[in-house]
Amino acid sequence: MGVELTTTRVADAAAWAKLFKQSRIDKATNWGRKFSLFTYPFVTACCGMEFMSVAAPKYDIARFGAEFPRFSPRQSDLLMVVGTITEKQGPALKRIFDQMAEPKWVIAFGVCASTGGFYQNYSAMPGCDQVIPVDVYIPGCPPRPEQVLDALILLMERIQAGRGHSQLRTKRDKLAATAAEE
Amino acid sequence: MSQKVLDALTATHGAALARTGSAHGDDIAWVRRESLLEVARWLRDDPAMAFDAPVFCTCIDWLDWHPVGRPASEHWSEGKPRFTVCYQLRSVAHRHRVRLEIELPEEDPRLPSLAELWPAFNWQERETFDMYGVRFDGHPDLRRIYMYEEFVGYPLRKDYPKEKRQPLVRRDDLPENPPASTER
Amino acid sequence: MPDTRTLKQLVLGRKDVQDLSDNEQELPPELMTVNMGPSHPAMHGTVRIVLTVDGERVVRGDVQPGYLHRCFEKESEHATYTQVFPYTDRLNYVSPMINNVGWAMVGEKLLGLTGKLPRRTEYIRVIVSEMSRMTDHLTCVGASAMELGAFTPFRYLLKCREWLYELLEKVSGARLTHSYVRIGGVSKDLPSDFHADLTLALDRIEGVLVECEGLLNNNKIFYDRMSGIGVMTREHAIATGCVGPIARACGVDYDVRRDYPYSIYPELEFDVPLGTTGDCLDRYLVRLEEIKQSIRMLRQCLAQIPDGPVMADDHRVALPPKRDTYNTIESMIRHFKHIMDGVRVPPGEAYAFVEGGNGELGFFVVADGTGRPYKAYVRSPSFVHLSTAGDLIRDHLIADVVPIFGMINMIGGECDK
Amino acid sequence: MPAGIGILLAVGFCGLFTALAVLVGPKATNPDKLKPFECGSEPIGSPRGRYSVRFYQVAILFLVFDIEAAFMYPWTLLYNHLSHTLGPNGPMASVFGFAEMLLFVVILVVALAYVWRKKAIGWE
Repeated sequence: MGVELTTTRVADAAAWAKLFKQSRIDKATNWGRKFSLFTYPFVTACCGMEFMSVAAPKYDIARFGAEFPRFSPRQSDLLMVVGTITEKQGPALKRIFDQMAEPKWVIAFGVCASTGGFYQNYSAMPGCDQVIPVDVYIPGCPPRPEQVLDALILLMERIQAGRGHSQLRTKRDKLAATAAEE
Repeated sequence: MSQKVLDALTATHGAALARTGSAHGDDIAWVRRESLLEVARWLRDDPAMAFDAPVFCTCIDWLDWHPVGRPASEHWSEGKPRFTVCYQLRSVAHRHRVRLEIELPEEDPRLPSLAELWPAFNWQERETFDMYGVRFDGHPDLRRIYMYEEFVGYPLRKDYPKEKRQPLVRRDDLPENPPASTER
Repeated sequence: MPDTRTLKQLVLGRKDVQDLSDNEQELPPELMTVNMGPSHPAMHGTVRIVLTVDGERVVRGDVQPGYLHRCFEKESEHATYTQVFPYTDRLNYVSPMINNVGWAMVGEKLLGLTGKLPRRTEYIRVIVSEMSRMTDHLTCVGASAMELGAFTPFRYLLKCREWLYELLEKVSGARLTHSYVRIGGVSKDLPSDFHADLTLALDRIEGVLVECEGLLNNNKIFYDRMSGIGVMTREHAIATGCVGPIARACGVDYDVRRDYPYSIYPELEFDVPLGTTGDCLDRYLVRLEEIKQSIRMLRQCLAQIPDGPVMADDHRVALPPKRDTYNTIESMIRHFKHIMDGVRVPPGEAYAFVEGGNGELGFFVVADGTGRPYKAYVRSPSFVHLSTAGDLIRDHLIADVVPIFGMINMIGGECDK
Repeated sequence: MPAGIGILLAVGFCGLFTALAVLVGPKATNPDKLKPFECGSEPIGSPRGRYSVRFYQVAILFLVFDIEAAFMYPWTLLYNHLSHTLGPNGPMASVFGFAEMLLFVVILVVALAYVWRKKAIGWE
């Protein structure tokens, strides 16, 4: 395998992900995972108000099967980073991400979680992807509930295609293991 | 508003006050650092004053302060005191307000703490210490409140650059340039 | 040691259960430290409490804020006065309009424009502030009820908040982060059909409030979980600088809108609800009552609002009208300089304060004559209330920490600035 | 026979899903994952400290009254059968089933009264 296996960067990963078609089992499990996302709402700031509106009856997130917030990383597979992540919050975010069960995805909800927004200073972290790999970024401060639902559909497509960071990493480890055997 | 507060203050504690004044409806009394505790205790316990409600405590850093349209004498220069700690007090009974301002030199920003007189100042003095590095003697537990312990320096000082980050934890496989992927 | 136990004790067992609690019978229990950490649903995600508990009872709670410190002061020192408005929206992001009005008032105080704004602007500011205060109380009451398990009132109150968000979006263009007010006025006039929509929304909200009160007020579980919990005495409230609904629940009769009247509040009749015991239930009832007072005030404002300009015609603060900007070079230069350098506020220091969702929200600004504030300190009520949380939760069960914290209504942005 | 099938189905389903999860599910262990979850902060102190005996009392008493309730389920199913005996001229109503359960409950009510008076289930 001439393709460099060390990175899960989407550009390289897309290249070698095409080489290995998904097995039928993978397709089935991804289909199951896609429609039953349990979110861990890592809520810190103003986007939390919009997160409430997304969960509220009007822009109901329950239509997409991601409605039930689980407040423990053990029982959730979608980490929604909602709001500004400060340097002091960094270790807590990293620890919670590490403690999540394996097929896990991350949505950066709002521009503060994506790039730090207009808080470019000593305390606000320029985006939560400084600490954890993020699958879908949602712009907006706070993003409109429709944007959040659109991001959820984006994530579902990515899960079905098997291109979430954690999915790519498991595929890479499996390939590295098989490569090691030969 | 209530000039009588300043008059009463100058009458009883004239020596302790550097100067008094009022700006935009607030009465300000510049108090000397040594007699701050005594003035504050009098303001709280004197029935005519009855300043029982603390409002806020903060600090102003006058480094390179150049007010537009003011004579050069007001500009900040090396010898002048660099920090001014402001305590705003309010009386619920008499409905008047006063602001105590204490000027501190740059090399020794230290003043007695008013945390025992008004419990609200306990956290606000910790915040002022965390942000400006002003030490409050006699404060129950003076430690950082906003920043994490490993943070070095006092961020709100004028000479601390805005974007100087001291990260606690970073991702090990941090992509040098974020993935420029356009496809879903 | 003669055996002094009575026949009854011999038969029914050596000791009653209460006697067992003296020391030599029972090994002293060790205290356990538990983290009610930064990412906890009841902690609004940004406060960490290190609880030292003896079994279920909290012995000591070390409250650590600062997990959402976004440096409002440092950012506002590098932004012009008008650019600071978006930062003020994100202070108390549950009632953003009131922060905007507060920041505009401190600018006007320094410029000496406090009483000289067109009356229509003052009315619009009061209308949007009261709507914002309602969203604040609706969210606080809804979220605390949900944290105690009452999910339906949370949905109902969120439905009301959704109506208000739509209206505020029509007014300012954004659901939550409005940046609608400017120094010297407001940025746009109210939309034409605003009166009808607002009166309709107010009537529907009153209906929902009746439902929620029916669900919560005499609900045994809610009552037992809330009453007698986190009691604060009047002197303690004043000494720790508590303001707003929490102080009013202890009987401190202080409301900035009435004691230091600003804008057009003197012309509106409203009464200030006062609690007696100062426990969580009183805070809940005070907040509900304040929603009703806000509805009452909004109705009066809608009836009395005059027509007229929405921006003071003082050239220091107002942008030139668009027609002149494109035609005359002076207006273009003035427009350009106003945007680039910001409103030139004369040097001085001023402290202006308004009645925010959680109490007296004040801005202490030191201006140095340029378009950027030299120092902009926010006196945030949530930070003061959080400092009392440490001794409010002492000797309560761990389960009581949740309602106490819910009713303190600590908003991360405002508390950690 | 039906009970056997019931047990078989139950065990089969649980086994199937856990096996699927173990086989198909991806695994990644790291040191942080094994630590207890404490809302994102470092756990302080050990959970195995010694705390008051009241917890144990309440747990045991709950068990006692829980099992008492559990005994009532089979009794309700058989109640119809238990309340009829073959008398001389055909089935005759009898209070045997009801009396049995009444006796069982009375004994436990006496226990409850004793425990209540001793404030073993109180919390202060």
